[in-house]
Amino acid sequence: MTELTLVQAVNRGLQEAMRQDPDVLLLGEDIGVNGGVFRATEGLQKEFGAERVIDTPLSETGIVGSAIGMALYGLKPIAEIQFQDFIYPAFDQIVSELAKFRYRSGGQYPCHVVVRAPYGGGIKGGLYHSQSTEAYFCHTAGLKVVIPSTPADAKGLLLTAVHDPDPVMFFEPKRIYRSVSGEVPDGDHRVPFGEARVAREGTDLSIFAYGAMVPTALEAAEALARDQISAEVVDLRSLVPLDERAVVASVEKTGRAVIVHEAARFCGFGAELAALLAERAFYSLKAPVQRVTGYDTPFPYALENVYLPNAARIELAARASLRAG
Amino acid sequence: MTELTLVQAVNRGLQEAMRQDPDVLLLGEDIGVNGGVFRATEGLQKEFGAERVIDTPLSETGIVGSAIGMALYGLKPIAEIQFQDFIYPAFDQIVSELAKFRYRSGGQYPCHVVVRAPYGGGIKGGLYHSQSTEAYFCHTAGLKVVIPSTPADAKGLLLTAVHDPDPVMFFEPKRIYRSVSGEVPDGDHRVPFGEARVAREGTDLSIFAYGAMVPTALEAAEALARDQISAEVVDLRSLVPLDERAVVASVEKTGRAVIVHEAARFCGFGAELAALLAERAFYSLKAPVQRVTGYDTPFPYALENVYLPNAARIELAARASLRAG
Amino acid sequence: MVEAARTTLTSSGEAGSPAGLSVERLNDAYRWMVLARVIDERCLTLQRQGRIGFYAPLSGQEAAQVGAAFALQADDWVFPAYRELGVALVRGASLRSVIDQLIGNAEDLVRGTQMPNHFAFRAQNYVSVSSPIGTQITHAVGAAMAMQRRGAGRATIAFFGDGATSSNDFHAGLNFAGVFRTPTIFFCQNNQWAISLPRAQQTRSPTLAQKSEAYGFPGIVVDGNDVDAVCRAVLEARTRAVAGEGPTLIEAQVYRLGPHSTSDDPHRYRSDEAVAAARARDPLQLLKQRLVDAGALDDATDQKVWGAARSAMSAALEEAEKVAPVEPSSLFDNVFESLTPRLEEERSESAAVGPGAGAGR
Amino acid sequence: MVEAARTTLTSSGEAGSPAGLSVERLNDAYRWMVLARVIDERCLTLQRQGRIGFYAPLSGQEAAQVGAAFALQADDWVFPAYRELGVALVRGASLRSVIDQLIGNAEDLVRGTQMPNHFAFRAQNYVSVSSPIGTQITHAVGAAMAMQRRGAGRATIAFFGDGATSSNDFHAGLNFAGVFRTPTIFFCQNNQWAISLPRAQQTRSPTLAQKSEAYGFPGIVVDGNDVDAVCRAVLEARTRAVAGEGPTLIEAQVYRLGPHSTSDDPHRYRSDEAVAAARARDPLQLLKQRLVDAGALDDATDQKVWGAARSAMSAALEEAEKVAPVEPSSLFDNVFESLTPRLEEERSESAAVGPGAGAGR
Ligand SMILES: Cc1ncc(C[n+]2csc(CCOP(=O)(O)OP(=O)(O)O)c2C)c(N)n1
Ligand SMILES: Cc1ncc(C[n+]2csc(CCOP(=O)(O)OP(=O)(O)O)c2C)c(N)n1
Ligand SMILES: [Mg+2]
Ligand SMILES: [Mg+2]
Repeated sequence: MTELTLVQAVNRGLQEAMRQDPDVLLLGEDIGVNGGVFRATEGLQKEFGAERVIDTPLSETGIVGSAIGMALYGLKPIAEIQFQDFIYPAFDQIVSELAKFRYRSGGQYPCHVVVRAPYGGGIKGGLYHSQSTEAYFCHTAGLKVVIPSTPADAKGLLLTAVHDPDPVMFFEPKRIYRSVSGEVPDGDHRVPFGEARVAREGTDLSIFAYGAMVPTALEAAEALARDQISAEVVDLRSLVPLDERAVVASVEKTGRAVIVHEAARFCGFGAELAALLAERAFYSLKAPVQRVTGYDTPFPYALENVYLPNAARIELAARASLRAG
Repeated sequence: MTELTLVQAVNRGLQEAMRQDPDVLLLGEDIGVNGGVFRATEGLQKEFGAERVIDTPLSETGIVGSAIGMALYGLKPIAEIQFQDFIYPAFDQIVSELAKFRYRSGGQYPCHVVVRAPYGGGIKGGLYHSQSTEAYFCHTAGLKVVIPSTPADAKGLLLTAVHDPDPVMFFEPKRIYRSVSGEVPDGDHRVPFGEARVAREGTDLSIFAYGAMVPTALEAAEALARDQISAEVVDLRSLVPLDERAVVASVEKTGRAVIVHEAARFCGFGAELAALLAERAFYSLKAPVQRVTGYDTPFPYALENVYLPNAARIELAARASLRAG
Repeated sequence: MVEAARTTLTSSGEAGSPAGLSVERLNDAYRWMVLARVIDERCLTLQRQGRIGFYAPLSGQEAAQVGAAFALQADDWVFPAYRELGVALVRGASLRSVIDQLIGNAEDLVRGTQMPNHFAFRAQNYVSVSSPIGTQITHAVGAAMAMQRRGAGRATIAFFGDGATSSNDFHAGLNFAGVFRTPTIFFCQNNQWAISLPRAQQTRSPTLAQKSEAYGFPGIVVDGNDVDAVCRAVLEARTRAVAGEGPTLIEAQVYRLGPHSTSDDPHRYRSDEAVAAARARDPLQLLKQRLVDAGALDDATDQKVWGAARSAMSAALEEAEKVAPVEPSSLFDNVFESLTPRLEEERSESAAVGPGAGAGR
Repeated sequence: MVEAARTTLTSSGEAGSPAGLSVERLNDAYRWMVLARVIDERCLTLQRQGRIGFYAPLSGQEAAQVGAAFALQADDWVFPAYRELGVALVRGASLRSVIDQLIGNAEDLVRGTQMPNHFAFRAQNYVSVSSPIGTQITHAVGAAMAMQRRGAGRATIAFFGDGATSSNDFHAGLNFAGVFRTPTIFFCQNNQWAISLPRAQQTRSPTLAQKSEAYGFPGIVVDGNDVDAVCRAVLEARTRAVAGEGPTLIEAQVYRLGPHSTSDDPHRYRSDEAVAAARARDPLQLLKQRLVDAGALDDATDQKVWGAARSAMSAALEEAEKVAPVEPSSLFDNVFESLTPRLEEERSESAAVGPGAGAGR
């Protein structure tokens, strides 16, 4: 065990994967000598050489397209997109190609690529350095989508992603890259996909969150606890495949749900969670589902603190839920 | 009034818009001398010339990017994407630029572009000529998203789109381009955004649909009627802005909801509708919400009839809803 | 090297270029080209009869495809577009497997997931085709980067059309290939049309081949109706590739003699005269003449070649049409390596509805 | 025309090129360049002090920006990237409005929606900047197509960096411009770096300018440290553009003297010696020397020029820092022309939470 920040845990996960398997390699912008703009790949080019930690030209199309080609041939590329906001030039490659290769070839050509990208707000990054675009990928059949909220999960989910036979979108909550730290197992450490983590047990209501919103949800739960309200916080970790059983089970216990994410509300991932509850936990629900999310505006600069969900907004929603029904 | 097919109504809508305003122009692939692969632009280059009906090189990036430039300068471009499946090379332009121009410039640069694309299955088009990708755009703040299901709405919504000051994604149900026809008002005809249409009144349950799924929903309602079940069919028409009031009102009346779309279920538009109901019609709902959608697979070729929602599946869901609660 | 972009290789060859194809190989080539033409003719009919759903003919591009395929090794990887049936055949894809795919039956190697012409033949290193134009180009570059790590002596080849030179992946792919000096052959079949858009409106670049200069490697124009010239150009490019000298862009100038696909009516945008002019340089006729001139073919043998191709086609078709349709439950296979709980549920749900529920309207 | 791609314009000019800038104009240019440099220096400090959140300096690119801006007319449209502050100033954007944007206060023309450096000055036809690299290039082409319809005598200019030549929009934009012969100037400031990636690893094209040949129009390399040479190159391109002769790609060779942005530490990837070598050709020093040689500037005047720039900066900053922050409710403005019912609701919801609720952790 070593105490690491979240971004250090990502770095160790990459290092471990590359030590385990010479077929693992990294490609992206500024990941080599510069060590990544967030230092996630720091030291890796030194250890593994410029042929396994590849600085590419400025083209996300090229990064993901060539990663796919490498994977088809049998390597295990991990592509870095510098900010999730810049993933769109690769969107065609991800949605049309990466997600569909195995399917459309009748299983002849699996396509084992991990795409890493830091996501989310809270760093004063404005419209183009703050987005949370997970819903686009969750809606795209053929992709797995994973978001850690702790250093241990960051390393453990990353190693699972590298060994998973399917394409994995691995989104990292950059806002807590350094503000969160914790014990991380050394060496090979895997956290399975499809298993949510109960970050805090509770009985009065369920708060569902992932990534950077998990600490915020916990903060809200803490505040509610001061008023004797027992909030359960469920960290989803893997959005696809989703641990639907855990989601339903929590609401079967508590009867109330508050869903939290940074992305805009309309058609966000929270909509799927709410739909799931309306379908599968209908008889357990005691109150309308609450969503605490970014608003349906582009991500702002000066007003990011107004836009982003915070503990106070989660608390308000929780109390509204408790008053209702 | 003239009896037209849906694709003819689109054609007349484009013609009317171009006659009304010399600043309206079209650009896209094969739209000129070829009249569009679905003939939606047939005859328009002849009437308006190659400078207003522009055949472009094979680049959706270029089509939408240059349409944005035209709009910034004051023209009213209508960009055609040959199939919605091929919109991804333009995704960066649509999501990063088109949707955010007005916002990020503090209102200095509105960006009035209409992007038209035929969408959906049922034409034996397989993975890349059948997709329904509306959810991506609905989740993107700054875009309006419209889908007609009748010839009159096709023309009326299109003319509203052309005159709307905001970017509009206009998705056309190609499967019913020719199989549906109806009376269409001549000349200027506008159908406002944000107003759902009750395609069939009913009292026992509500079926929500749009585009090519509206006739399918009506077919199911017809079948249910034979068993004395009165299904209301709501044609949403405009997904953004959504007529939330109409959605909630219908369920307040019927207490039951079946949501239908072709796109994959997970994080599809139906999730937002279900979430809305779980939030705002919670006390009216008598049974779990039902979604009848494409499955969470890529769109298939040989098995498209297994994949696509049909009247039988809608009926089954309706009966399940009626049995429940 | 950049100067090569302006060079047109002719069938007379150049100093230092590999020797031309032997008469025997040319005879082989002719047989493949005839087979491809026969498949085209037959499939246009099958589509009209509703026996297959769609078809994209390659008529006019047989020499370019067979010539290129002749220059490749089995270990090389092919990244095709939807029109490269000729390449698939030469590499050993069986006629049956081709027709299974066109039908989308239970033995279709892609399991009925794709429209006709969207083949994938793993055994032949013929990678899965998709419809979006140009996307395979960056894959070919990535696979070539992988070969640099562990595939010495191999190369990748990307096939694409004149229209695809406008795609994002053309730009990204060629740029990456230049920067990383990948063993990649970019093989552009300039058939003069992207559906209805003529080559001249696709780009103002005088040739497509010279676009390679923007990425720092050579480009070559070759007469795509000349199977020998094409083969030599690709051989040369392949030699450079495996020698670590980097990529080459080859523009094979051909003419799309048929419609873009069975959904297309070319009379809307081009004249019969233009097509007739192109037909005068039909690659099959050119090669036949060459073989006749060399005394390697006569009319009687030619008839037999055509007859054999037609019988092979009929036999394979008959077999393929007997194969069962794909299983409905296979809809859920290969989304991931194994079914997620959600997909399992959906599969059960779908089975419960039953195929009897029939299609939407 | 394609041959022009190989031509390097020097400050001595060419037959037929427009006359050089007068000493008076050069003096003007110097003042703008000094002002830009002063803003850079001051803003790096302001960012460290937490008074602005971010800054992307333009040091080393002043001559390229001021020279290009000098060649444009007020009715021309500028499609900038985030580093083109020098262009904005010359076109008349006030120092106050620049600083309002850097702060993101209530008078910021973009209403606090964007990070620093992402300006938009409608009155100066200086179009809204976004962060994604290259996207403005196709916009410049579309606006130029619009000018062909109803903007005779005008041109558009897209500013972008060496890194942006790898973007999808570079390829699409230049290709459309070639095909439609648009009145567009593509102005690439090759500052040798895309964050940590050196120019040589961005592409193997010997020059960036010659990439224009792939799209059928001329490309020009110009010494971007020479304000006069830049101005003449852009004037020439503009003349061609408005005469209907189509687009031009200009590569202004410069060097990014500072960090990529305040988030960047260039010591990680480049040596101090390389930067020192580039500093020897600091465009401000070159122009100062030229003015001194021409007897148009002496040290005392130079001091005054710097002093005036510093005072202007301080005065504007002082004013801008007094302006109120943006209204929280403005978060919901300008998503659409008017609020949708949902946005109205969200605005009320947000007001109910109150700004007092504070930020997330
Ligand atoms: C990204 C994308 N846009 C549009 C289409 C529709 N489309 C299919 S084929 C085609 C023309 C392709 O031309 P070319 O690359 O020359 O290949 P050819 O068909 O001539 O072999 C177009 C526009 C597509 N498949 N993909
Ligand atoms: C599409 C995209 N990918 C990545 C980035 C991150 N990024 C910001 S600036 C930059 C380098 C840009 O280099 P260049 O075009 O030469 O412009 P310069 O910064 O040198 O002016 C990168 C990679 C981005 N903004 N957009
Ligand atoms: Mg073609
Ligand atoms: Mg640069």
